[in-house]
Amino acid sequence: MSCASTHEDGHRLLERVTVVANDRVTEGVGLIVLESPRVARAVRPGQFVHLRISTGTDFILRRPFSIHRAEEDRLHILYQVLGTGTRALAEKRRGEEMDVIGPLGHGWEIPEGTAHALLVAGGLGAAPMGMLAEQLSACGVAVTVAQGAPTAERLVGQGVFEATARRVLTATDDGSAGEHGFVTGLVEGALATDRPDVVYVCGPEAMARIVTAQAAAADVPCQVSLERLMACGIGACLSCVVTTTDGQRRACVDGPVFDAAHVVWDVSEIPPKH
Amino acid sequence: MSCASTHEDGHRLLERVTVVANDRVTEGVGLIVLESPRVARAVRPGQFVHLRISTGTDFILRRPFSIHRAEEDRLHILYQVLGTGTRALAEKRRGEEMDVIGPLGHGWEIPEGTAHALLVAGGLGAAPMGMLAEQLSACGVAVTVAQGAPTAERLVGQGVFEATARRVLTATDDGSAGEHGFVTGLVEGALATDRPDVVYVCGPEAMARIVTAQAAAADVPCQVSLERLMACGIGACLSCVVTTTDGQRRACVDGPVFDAAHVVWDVSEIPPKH
Amino acid sequence: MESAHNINVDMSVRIGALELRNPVMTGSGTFAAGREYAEFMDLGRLGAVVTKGVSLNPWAGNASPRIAETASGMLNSIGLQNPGVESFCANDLAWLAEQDVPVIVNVSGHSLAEYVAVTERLDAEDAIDALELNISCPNVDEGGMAFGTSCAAAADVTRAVRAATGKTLIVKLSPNVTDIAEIARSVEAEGADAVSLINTLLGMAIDTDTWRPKLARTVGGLSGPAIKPVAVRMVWQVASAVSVPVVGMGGIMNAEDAVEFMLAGATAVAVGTGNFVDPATTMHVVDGLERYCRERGIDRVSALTGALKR
Amino acid sequence: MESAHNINVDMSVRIGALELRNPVMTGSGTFAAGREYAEFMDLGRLGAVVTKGVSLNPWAGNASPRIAETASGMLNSIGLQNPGVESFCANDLAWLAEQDVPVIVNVSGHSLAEYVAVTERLDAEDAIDALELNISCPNVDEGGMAFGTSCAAAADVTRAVRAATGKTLIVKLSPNVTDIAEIARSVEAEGADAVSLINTLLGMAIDTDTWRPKLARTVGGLSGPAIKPVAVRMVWQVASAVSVPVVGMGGIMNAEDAVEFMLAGATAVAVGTGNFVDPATTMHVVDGLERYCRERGIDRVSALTGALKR
Ligand SMILES: Cc1cc2nc3c(=O)[nH]c(=O)nc-3n(C[C@H](O)[C@H](O)[C@H](O)COP(=O)(O)OP(=O)(O)OC[C@H]3O[C@@H](n4cnc5c(N)ncnc54)[C@H](O)[C@@H]3O)c2cc1C
Ligand SMILES: Cc1cc2nc3c(=O)[nH]c(=O)nc-3n(C[C@H](O)[C@H](O)[C@H](O)COP(=O)(O)OP(=O)(O)OC[C@H]3O[C@@H](n4cnc5c(N)ncnc54)[C@H](O)[C@@H]3O)c2cc1C
Ligand SMILES: Cc1cc2nc3c(=O)[nH]c(=O)nc-3n(C[C@H](O)[C@H](O)[C@H](O)COP(=O)(O)O)c2cc1C
Ligand SMILES: Cc1cc2nc3c(=O)[nH]c(=O)nc-3n(C[C@H](O)[C@H](O)[C@H](O)COP(=O)(O)O)c2cc1C
Ligand code: FES
Ligand code: FES
Repeated sequence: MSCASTHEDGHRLLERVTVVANDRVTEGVGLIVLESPRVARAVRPGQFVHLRISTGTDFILRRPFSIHRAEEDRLHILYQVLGTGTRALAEKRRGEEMDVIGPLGHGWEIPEGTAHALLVAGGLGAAPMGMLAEQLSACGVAVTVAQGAPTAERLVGQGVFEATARRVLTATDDGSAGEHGFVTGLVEGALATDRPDVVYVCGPEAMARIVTAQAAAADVPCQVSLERLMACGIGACLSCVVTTTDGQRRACVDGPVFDAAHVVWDVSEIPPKH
Repeated sequence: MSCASTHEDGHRLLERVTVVANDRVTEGVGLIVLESPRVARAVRPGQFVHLRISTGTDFILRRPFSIHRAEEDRLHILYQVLGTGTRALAEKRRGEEMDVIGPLGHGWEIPEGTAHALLVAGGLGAAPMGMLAEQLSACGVAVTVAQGAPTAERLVGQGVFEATARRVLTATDDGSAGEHGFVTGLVEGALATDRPDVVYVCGPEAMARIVTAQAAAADVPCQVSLERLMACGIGACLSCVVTTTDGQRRACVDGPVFDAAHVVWDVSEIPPKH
Repeated sequence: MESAHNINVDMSVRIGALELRNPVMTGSGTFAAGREYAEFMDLGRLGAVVTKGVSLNPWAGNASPRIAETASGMLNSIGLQNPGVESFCANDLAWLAEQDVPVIVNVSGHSLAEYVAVTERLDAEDAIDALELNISCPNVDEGGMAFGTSCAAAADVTRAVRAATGKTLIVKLSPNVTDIAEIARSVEAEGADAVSLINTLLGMAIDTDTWRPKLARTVGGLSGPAIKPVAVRMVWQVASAVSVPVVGMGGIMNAEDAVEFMLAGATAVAVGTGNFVDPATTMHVVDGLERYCRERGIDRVSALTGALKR
Repeated sequence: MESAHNINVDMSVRIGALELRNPVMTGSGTFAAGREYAEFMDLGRLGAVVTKGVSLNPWAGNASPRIAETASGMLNSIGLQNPGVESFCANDLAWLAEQDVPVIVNVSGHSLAEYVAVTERLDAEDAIDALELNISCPNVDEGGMAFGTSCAAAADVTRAVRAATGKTLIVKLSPNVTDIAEIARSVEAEGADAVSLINTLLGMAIDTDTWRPKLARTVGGLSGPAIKPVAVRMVWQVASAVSVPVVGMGGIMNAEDAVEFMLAGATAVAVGTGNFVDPATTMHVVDGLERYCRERGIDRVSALTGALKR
């Protein structure tokens, strides 16, 4: 794993993959492990794959998923069951094949000289942060994770965070674990206490927007991973644009990770289910 | 089992059924067994069910299949893998559920005083004849089966015919079993030797038409089971019309079995894959 | 919202002079006159039964094959096969009259005079609550869609039929036009009490083994989930253009689909191809619509009509 | 037939002055200028690359969400976002010129004058083999589809653009019309060397949780397998009405689909939405078309064009 502060996004592949395991993690969330040697070796933290779940014509578009972890030849994907595609994904059994395009997109960057990083994850926002926590910790960066979810059971990805972070702070909407309240309530304190060199955030757009403001107020650079509806996933169709201070950018190639300071937040761009 | 020469078609049901077994019989042909207590008890020889194979929207229409045999609470269906629907049917595993509408259509009739019957089956035409052979033999009718197929392996349904018929004559296109040639070549002889009181025929329409003419020449009443593309399967949509000397009739309620003498044969009505 | 689950939802809607117990009807031609479906569901729980198209004299319909399956849809070229209006009244209508459900008869014709003649005959039947004028069938050579693809022709036939009946008159529009809102305005101006849409999109499929069209008649009408986005768009355009009620249809398979049409502006909806998939689809839509409203604390289903936010 | 498996199939087809090595092109707007796809396939094996629509000045496109999935299809309202013709020539075209594949540039405009200005600018580029005039985009408020839904407007813009270029001119038609054959005849009469169809069907989808349209722009264009029956029907109607070549598209996912369009009368075909499903779809169509011909002893693919039996 390299600690380069910025990187060129690698070559994209179309790979036939095999399901190694697919298990329920908690209510409505699954973890699928795919044997995908070529993509697993090339993927970097914050990148994603575009998964062809159905080969029928009932739903034809691929579905984008972050790589939670890459372990030898295997991709780990944490997914939330929301609609047609993720319901079908949840039914995939060991041994079934699918094809993926990946690794895709521009992932997290590690600014030169980073000694301490704050990772802020809301709900499934933990998905693209597993590899990031691993890379940071391998590079000797001190990691604090601030994670929020509706309930204790919905705090996903805790395994990798516990293994890599110096501190894992949690908040739940119902108080069943950690602070009672939103994850944004933890950020203020962590910014003050830890004085991180960089903040990484992923979660519901309303939450990411607040964290962006909190980081800006503390004068800490902030990167955000954004979701957009995607057709091609490779930069050709312009489905997935994000309005930035540099103009319209494509989430699938220029993102999904953006410099939060450059994002022009616009509620209408949030995918409908969020 | 009743030996009534004609019958009223019973009440139609919508039943949720479970796959009990689904096995390959020969190249491209499967036998699926469904736990379907209500339909299995009501079905009569020559009737069919309308099977909902997919609940997605990739293909939305049901598929009609004859009941080959009904055994206690179970329906046996012999099917040929042809397109989208039958490919999906071949992939159904034990324990999966589907729903069926049935029993549907007007099946075979046993004319008053029938002592000897000739059953002529071409290829999958054997499918709707299993129950018929059983009923005839249970009623003391002497049964001769004349069956044809491309090769010996494609002679399906032989189990029930061997168990019920006095004679089973076979013909294969390649001579790998029985006579070398078409099943129609057996009919002339069987008509002359057995002097049956009724001929039942099911198979490719070109073949059924020849047998109809052969029976007519021998002055033996003939019944034919016809296939049509079906949307509703219950008589409402008029997809499945058969031109008869009594006008347009619906294969799904007035058939699939028709008095062969009344059918106005018209190649354009044959479903495209036959 | 807790207590909302216990509210009673007023499911009734009004189409012209017709009060329906709920907004769910059947798509003409997919439900015959209801008798075949009565074994699978309770006709009395439908908003209305819309019958297959009826013409003055018996029509033989088109040659077979008459249907072909397509991605998320089907093509049909039935061609309005029907036994003619006299036989219809003596048999189907006589049966329907005994059922506890409003009856809407779909009216077909080859010519303006024929449309009028059928209408006059049907107007005499007390068992009929409304007429649906079909000027949009893509499966007949004369009449049918030809009347529904020009404003002038649509207006002419509506005017003539309007003069021939005092019953609630729904005009069924063709989607195979450049501007369906304009056609809707023309028929509204001539006295239509409501419009229904969409009829099928003209389509075609070819067998790549035989090189022949899959339908004997070459072209036919596309229906089912595939066309839903076009249907919803047209309902939205028409509902914005006219003030009479709109009956929306095209690919409705469940209650959510029906909600989509109502939000777009439909007062009532119809299930067509969905009946073939599951003969009890209409019942599932009725129950699901009521549940949808109850769960959201909406006390009358008609509040959904045109409630799209933009 | 045994020996037929060894025949060489002549895959070339001709569109105006343009000889293509095979009939498979890309659908404008689904393939950008090809660069993104070059990682997954060999551009040099395509009949032609058709670029995203290019306008005189940069266009920002529409608000997000810009796509929505539908049964066997998708809606898009991208809105012709593009960097303008100068940037296009300096970047995309400069890159494409280095590839071994014919280049067809899709031309957009808000007004007749703008269409002409873009055309004049593109006419000066040797790297461009043909222009596809897009008078059928449903996703822009002015221009776009407005030009493609009336014969007079379609004729006007074709005439003006024809006068501005000597390159092969393909006019891309809108399916959102009553009579597409009539529009095709109008543009043929004004000198179009070919017509391409269909662009997307205007559609709409509503989120039943939020009561908002799924697309920020409310309506968008429906593409994918859902629309194939409508597209095949229109290709058949247009091919019967004009004598210039027809480029057919709408829902092509595999070689069988392409054969269907060719039998209906298309000389070439384009893959649009299919590229999103599998970035190598065009290659599968090229290979599959050749195999289809070889297995049937057909020695040139152009023998399929219009070979429908009735
Ligand atoms: C770069 C990226 C990474 C992602 N990583 C993850 C992840 O690791 N784990 C996870 O659970 N989810 C992730 N998502 C969201 C995930 O793609 C959607 O939840 C999923 O596509 C929903 O599919 P569906 O068929 O179940 O939902 P449906 O609502 O039936 O989908 C309909 C359409 O909307 C799209 N869509 C719906 N919700 C979203 C969404 N939130 N973002 C993007 N497209 C959406 C679908 O892709 C599809 O095209 C990611 C999205 C992006 C853009
Ligand atoms: C009354 C009746 C009884 C039948 N019994 C049997 C049986 O016991 N075993 C068996 O193997 N087949 C039987 N068939 C034929 C069977 O219905 C078709 O083979 C099957 O529908 C093909 O579906 P598919 O999706 O694989 O083919 P596709 O070609 O993909 O189907 C496309 C459409 O065409 C229809 N279709 C295609 N071929 C036929 C056909 N021959 N007859 C009717 N519809 C067709 C399908 O139902 C579907 O609507 C019967 C048909 C009828 C009408
Ligand atoms: C088999 C079939 C027959 C039809 N016959 C008629 C008809 O007689 N009169 C009519 O107005 N519409 C007819 N239609 C159109 C439907 O009523 C409906 O408008 C259309 O199918 C769209 O709805 P759907 O997608 O729910 O089927 C028919 C549709 C089908 C599928
Ligand atoms: C995302 C997207 C963008 C498109 N952009 C354009 C465009 O810029 N110009 C154009 O003429 N057609 C455009 N189209 C239409 C396609 O080129 C094609 O005509 C249509 O999608 C039907 O083909 P398909 O079903 O294979 O996608 C676009 C289609 C899609 C899906
Ligand atoms: S998804 Fe196509 S450009 Fe991003
Ligand atoms: S299949 Fe509908 S009437 Fe026979």
